[in-house]
Amino acid sequence: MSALLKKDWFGLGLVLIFGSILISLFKPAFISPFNLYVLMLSVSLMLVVAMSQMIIIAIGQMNLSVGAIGGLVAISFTGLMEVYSMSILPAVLIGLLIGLACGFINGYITVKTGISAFIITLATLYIFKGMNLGITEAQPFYEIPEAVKFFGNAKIFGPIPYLVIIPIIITVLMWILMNRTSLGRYMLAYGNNVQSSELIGISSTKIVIYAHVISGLLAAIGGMLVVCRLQLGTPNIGDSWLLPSFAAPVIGGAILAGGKVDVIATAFGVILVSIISQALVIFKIDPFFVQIFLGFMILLAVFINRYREYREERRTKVFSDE
Amino acid sequence: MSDYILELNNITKNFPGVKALDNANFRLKKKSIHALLGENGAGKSTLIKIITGVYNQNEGKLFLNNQEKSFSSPNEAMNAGISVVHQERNLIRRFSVGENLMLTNLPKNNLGLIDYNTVAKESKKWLDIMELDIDPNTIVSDLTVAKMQLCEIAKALSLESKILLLDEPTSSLSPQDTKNLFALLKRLVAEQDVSIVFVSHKLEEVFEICDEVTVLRDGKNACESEQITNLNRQKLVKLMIGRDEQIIKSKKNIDFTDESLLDLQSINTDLGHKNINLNLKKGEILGLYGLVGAGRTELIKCVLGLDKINSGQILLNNKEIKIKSPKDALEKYKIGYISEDRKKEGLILMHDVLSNAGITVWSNLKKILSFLNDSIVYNKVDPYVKQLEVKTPSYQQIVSNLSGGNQQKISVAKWLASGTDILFIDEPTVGIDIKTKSYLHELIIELSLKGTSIILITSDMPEMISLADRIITMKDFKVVGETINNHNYEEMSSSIMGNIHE
Amino acid sequence: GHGVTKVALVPGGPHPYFAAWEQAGLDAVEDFGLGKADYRVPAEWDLSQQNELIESLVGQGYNAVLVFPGDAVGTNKILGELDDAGIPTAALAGCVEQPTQAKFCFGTDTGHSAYLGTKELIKALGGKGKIAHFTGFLVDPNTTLRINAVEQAVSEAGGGVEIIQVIADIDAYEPADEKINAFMAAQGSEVDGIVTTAWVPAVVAAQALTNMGDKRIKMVGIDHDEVVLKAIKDGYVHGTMLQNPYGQGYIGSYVMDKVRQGCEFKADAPWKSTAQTDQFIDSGTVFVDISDVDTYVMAMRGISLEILETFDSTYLNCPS
Amino acid sequence: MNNKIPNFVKTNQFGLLILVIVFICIFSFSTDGFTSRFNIYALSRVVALDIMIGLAMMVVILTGGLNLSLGALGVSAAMFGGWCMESMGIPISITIILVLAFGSFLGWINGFVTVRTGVHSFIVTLATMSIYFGFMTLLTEAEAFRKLPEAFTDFGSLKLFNKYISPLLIISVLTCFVLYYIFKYTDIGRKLIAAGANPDAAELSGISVDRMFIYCHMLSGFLAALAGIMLTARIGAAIPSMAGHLGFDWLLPAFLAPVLGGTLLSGGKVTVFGTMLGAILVTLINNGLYLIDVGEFWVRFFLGIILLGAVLLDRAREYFTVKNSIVS
Ligand SMILES: Nc1ncnc2c1ncn2[C@@H]1O[C@H](COP(=O)(O)OP(=O)(O)OP(=O)(O)O)[C@@H](O)[C@H]1O
Ligand SMILES: Nc1ncnc2c1ncn2[C@@H]1O[C@H](COP(=O)(O)OP(=O)(O)OP(=O)(O)O)[C@@H](O)[C@H]1O
Ligand SMILES: [Mg+2]
Ligand SMILES: [Mg+2]
Repeated sequence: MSALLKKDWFGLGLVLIFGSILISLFKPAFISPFNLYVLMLSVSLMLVVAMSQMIIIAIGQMNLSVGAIGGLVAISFTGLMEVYSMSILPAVLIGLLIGLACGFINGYITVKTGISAFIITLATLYIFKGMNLGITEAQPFYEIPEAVKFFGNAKIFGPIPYLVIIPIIITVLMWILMNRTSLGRYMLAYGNNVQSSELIGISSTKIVIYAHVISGLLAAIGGMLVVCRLQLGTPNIGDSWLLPSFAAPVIGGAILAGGKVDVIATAFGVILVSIISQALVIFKIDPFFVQIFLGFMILLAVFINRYREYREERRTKVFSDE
Repeated sequence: MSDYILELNNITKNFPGVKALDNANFRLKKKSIHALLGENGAGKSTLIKIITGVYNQNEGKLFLNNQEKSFSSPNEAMNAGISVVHQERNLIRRFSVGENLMLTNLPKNNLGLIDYNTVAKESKKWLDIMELDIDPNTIVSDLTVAKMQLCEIAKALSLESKILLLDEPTSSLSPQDTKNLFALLKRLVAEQDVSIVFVSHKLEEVFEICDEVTVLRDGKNACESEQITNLNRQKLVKLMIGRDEQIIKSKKNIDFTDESLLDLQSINTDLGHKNINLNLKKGEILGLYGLVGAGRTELIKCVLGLDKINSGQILLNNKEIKIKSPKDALEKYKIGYISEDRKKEGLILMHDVLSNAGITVWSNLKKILSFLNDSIVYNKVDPYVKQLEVKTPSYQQIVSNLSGGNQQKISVAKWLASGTDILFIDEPTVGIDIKTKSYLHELIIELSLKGTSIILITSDMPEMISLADRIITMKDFKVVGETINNHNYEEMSSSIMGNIHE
Repeated sequence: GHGVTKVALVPGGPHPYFAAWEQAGLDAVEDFGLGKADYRVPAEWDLSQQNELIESLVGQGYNAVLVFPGDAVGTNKILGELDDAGIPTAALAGCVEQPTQAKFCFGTDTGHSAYLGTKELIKALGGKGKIAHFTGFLVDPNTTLRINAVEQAVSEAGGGVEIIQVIADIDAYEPADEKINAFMAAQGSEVDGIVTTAWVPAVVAAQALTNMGDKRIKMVGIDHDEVVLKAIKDGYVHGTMLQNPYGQGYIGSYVMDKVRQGCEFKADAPWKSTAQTDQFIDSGTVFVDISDVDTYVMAMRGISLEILETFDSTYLNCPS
Repeated sequence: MNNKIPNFVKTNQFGLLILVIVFICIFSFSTDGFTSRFNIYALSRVVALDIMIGLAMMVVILTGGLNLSLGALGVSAAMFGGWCMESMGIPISITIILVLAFGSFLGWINGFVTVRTGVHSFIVTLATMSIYFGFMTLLTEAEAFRKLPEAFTDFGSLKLFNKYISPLLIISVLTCFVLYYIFKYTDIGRKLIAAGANPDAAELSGISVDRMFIYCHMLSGFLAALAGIMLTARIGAAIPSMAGHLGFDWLLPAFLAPVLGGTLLSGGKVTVFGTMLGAILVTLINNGLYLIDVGEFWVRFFLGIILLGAVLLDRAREYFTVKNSIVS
């Protein structure tokens, strides 16, 4: 029991359960199958995005270009299918390849120059988003194959959408990666203390590049999932990812300075954020109040989860010294 | 063919602004314990880092078993059978002890996933060899500094290498831990043909376990592979500092019937201190002895307002005071604290020497509109920096580029400059070479002669006995004894240890 | 004696609505013999970016600017400066608020369009029911105009219609998707009609209704995104309020050339008045539903030609 | 010691200065409009604002934190100013003081919550961004204040130095000098830097770190409010959307300027003039790209490429100066 109490996700889990019960007492529609379906969809999409950022937080860096990569892949994916009439599978593969390449560029430049990833990804954010706009000239692609649309909308059974399959697999794989593989452990070690892990013999090059490549791949998957969901490839996909991508891991107890992330707690963080924004709609909050509520909720959520590690967090910085 | 397992010839290593090693030679015999000595900044750690592939030398060659090698990463050195305990702590603080020990070679199950049961089992083995009673699942950040150090050594042993490099492994160990460690090292050499390089500033230790000695001075060899039997303490010191060791001046006498300056009365704290009573008299050096983990640092931090005092009083000149923060302590009550953890709490490593040395005096020096410039600060701190013989290319040098000992000097210098009435000095000579150490000792005495009252925390018994006027012993967050120091080592040490083991 | 006219058509940022301006500009060059009529897009939806672009366009020698105001008030300052520098400007597609030095506003009366759309919705609902309104960024003054216009139309319906929810700040696809679907989940069974007054919410709501296969809820959208048009054809969306971006670009470029040749607006020109300006020319906004969704392009072209044919005689006094 | 290279040459500012000069040359030769009076005047106004926004972010980065609420805060302060002048009829000078105080107060909230709760400033300001912006929209109902005193709006379009330079730029440059003075030549400035670099060590050296962090956030609020006033003067009205939704439009320039300027993201180092040069560089490139006519849809792409090039070049410069200072 006490081991359970120590887990990052425990407090969040409680908040989620009690919050959901409370909401459904007031608004029974909250647990209607359709609402659960909608909730699962929004969680699925954000989950992938949050994981994409989380792995970079793990190594103590930031990836500002997650949204730009997601957007670039989304329009490439749909563009290939619409303009070049490519079939789905090769388009998906090329999409993944683009994500991988973007991630590799981020990681390679970061580790080879020693410049903060924040700066590098700020620059590549412009580059990737610029390519996106240059290619599309702000025009969406509409020709999405039926199979893709189906995947984005159909339900497996009950309220469970097909779309959750991939995010669930990703979450499980991420958990294994961060908790049961050397690569994941080395990433965390690196995030904890760069100098020490280098002295131990952990290769920075490998760790940083792998983390960014995985981040790029996840962002790519996120972009393509959004295409399935929206059933069109608009150049704006990814524009709104940045803040939620940080909010979920951080609400889940991640320390921005690196070395501490929790996959399950991050997932719970995503669910919490989704429930909050849904609750704002369900309770018909006056649009002029929505922003204010959202702000206080974020603060409250973090505060509840953070209270017990108040001391450790007190003065940790976003960026570790190098 | 030579019987050297490791040989370094004419190694030169340049850092921006510093020549850390200058044609240095080093030879390690099989099955020997080889002391690598030198003042702070002599280049010892640099040499170790070249051997382990952390740095590449600018010139010179490295031979391992008579084969020329050059390691471009720590991994390569490790695979070639060299393990190391660096001067800096290198544990991953949020990982468990077991995982840290096994980190370079985490055991996997048949699915290729890490098997944490084996991790715990395997690491337990090494903890047992070190006679360390730690659960492998403990998170490192929950350990005391001493335990961390021992875990580092266990980690190095777990690689079962033939060459073991230990850079100041005993700096935060208690005498008992050190004794255990030495027994283990001797066993390793005798039974498993391990060769060891041992860096330390404690010469007693060197004479206790080492066979050969290499001394570096300013990056050059002052002597190379000298037999320990050919040396004595005086000779060794002369090799290291280029002149004879100075004997500490004798100490004045304190009138213990005087009123006390600072009085702690029945202090209980959040951290678990029980009913602490202490008094410090004017001009006195009050020693606070205890094994590592006795709660001395924590007591001082509570006094400085960093942690909560639940009950009890602090009196200054018989008036009750409430210290809210170190700022309060410094500015209102003229109390200062020299931290034991210079990297985390003592210095701002990324800033230059001048701003580190001047940080405590800015408030006093500021002119109208809070104006302050470098030369004002320089004039104030220069005498102290000079006095401590800080070895730095300039006042603009970034502190993290100084050697450990020189860093320590800076963290002392800034409190000298601040001119406080009461100074808490916590482990001032950990990792400090003997020359500087004796300077520091002199300085502490001089300060007290000039009227500064000092509470000195040290785990170094000889240091305690030569400096303190009165020694208070702490154990488990309680005061367990008080002795007036008569500067007789045998008597005092047995009386103190008696207090502890009562 | 004013040299060739080089018009810049500057939208508020990258957005598919304005895409028709590019061809419109090229056609205007061809048809009216302008020097240039280029479609120049700010890199981001950002008032300062737009200002920077416009300032740099002057450097590049453009001498007439048609702009979708990045802000109905904030854009005035730069338009004033351009005018002072002898460069005529006009607001296109959306208006700037008076007082302004823009020559006129040629576009859609956003408030009025929202009003008409709501009227159409109320008509489709048979004069009673519960409706929801999805719209764009709250800080865009147009959003307030639209919210008020929808309320006005509802209040004129005589009590049978009620607005049960307004969702704003959803100008990006993903938040829009999340919020609109959450709304459908919570109120889908209660709501009878939806009016959307911004591009993105219209697309997302149309998509949501299509996905749900719901033909009970009546929706009136805005603009001509393919998703919306398809949903109208398929019967999931009742209709949409079309605007006339091509006509805006084409006629706008023509008028700028005239202005540069010294034409003055007639004192008694039949300007329309909107909440923002009283020098407004309606570029045409029409409601299309399943009956005319296939032929809407013809309809818009008709409106454009009609405006163009009578423009000189209605609005301008030109030196002979 | 090798002292052949003067110290200034080794700094990041020098690298930036070179880049700025290079780009000025490139754009002057390759485009017609770049050196026109209109363009230079326009540039001076944009730069003025970007410098101020960059400085506002820089002083929080100094603490190792971030201020995401910068734009929301600036707009809220500007709207407050609009309300003072238009609805309350408060004179301009008093309004400006009130606005700056108001900005500092919002900054104080950021700092106070960060310090007292121990929640990271990234999250705190993420939340206050929503809260400030939400209250601002709620209270103003998204209505702009556009009947501002003429003396005030005229100032925004005033042209100095033969009509080349906006007075706004002068304000920004003056602010740079004041900040430089504070950080370099005052006790308090040094303490701010020390607290940012190593809070634990600073605290134990008798610096009240919490107070310093709150000061940094207040200074950030002050500067953001100043930027808000400047923008109001420039566009002649206080508009809720003048920094975009949630004030987002300010965030990129806010990061770019200090980051290019060499401010350390982990805190403890400020480069006031670096931030200034960073802002100048970004504005120049943006402007130049529009002038060169690379096709607007590609502007961002090239901006990204040039930014990347600039930081890489700077890294190369650093590498060579370090290499040159090695004793041999
Ligand atoms: N990374 C570095 N950059 C610049 N200078 C360095 C660096 N590392 C060490 N030095 C310099 O090299 C010299 C040798 O340092 P080193 O750490 O090897 O000394 P040491 O003998 O281990 O001293 P100590 O006993 O204090 O640990 C010192 O002058 C130090 O300032
Ligand atoms: N981060 C921490 N978490 C848990 N316990 C801690 C932590 N830091 C210190 N302690 C505990 O506080 C006690 C005192 O610590 P510390 O080793 O600093 O004592 P000390 O008497 O000051 O010894 P010394 O000064 O010789 O290091 C130790 O028992 C240690 O376990
Ligand atoms: Mg050393
Ligand atoms: Mg201690």
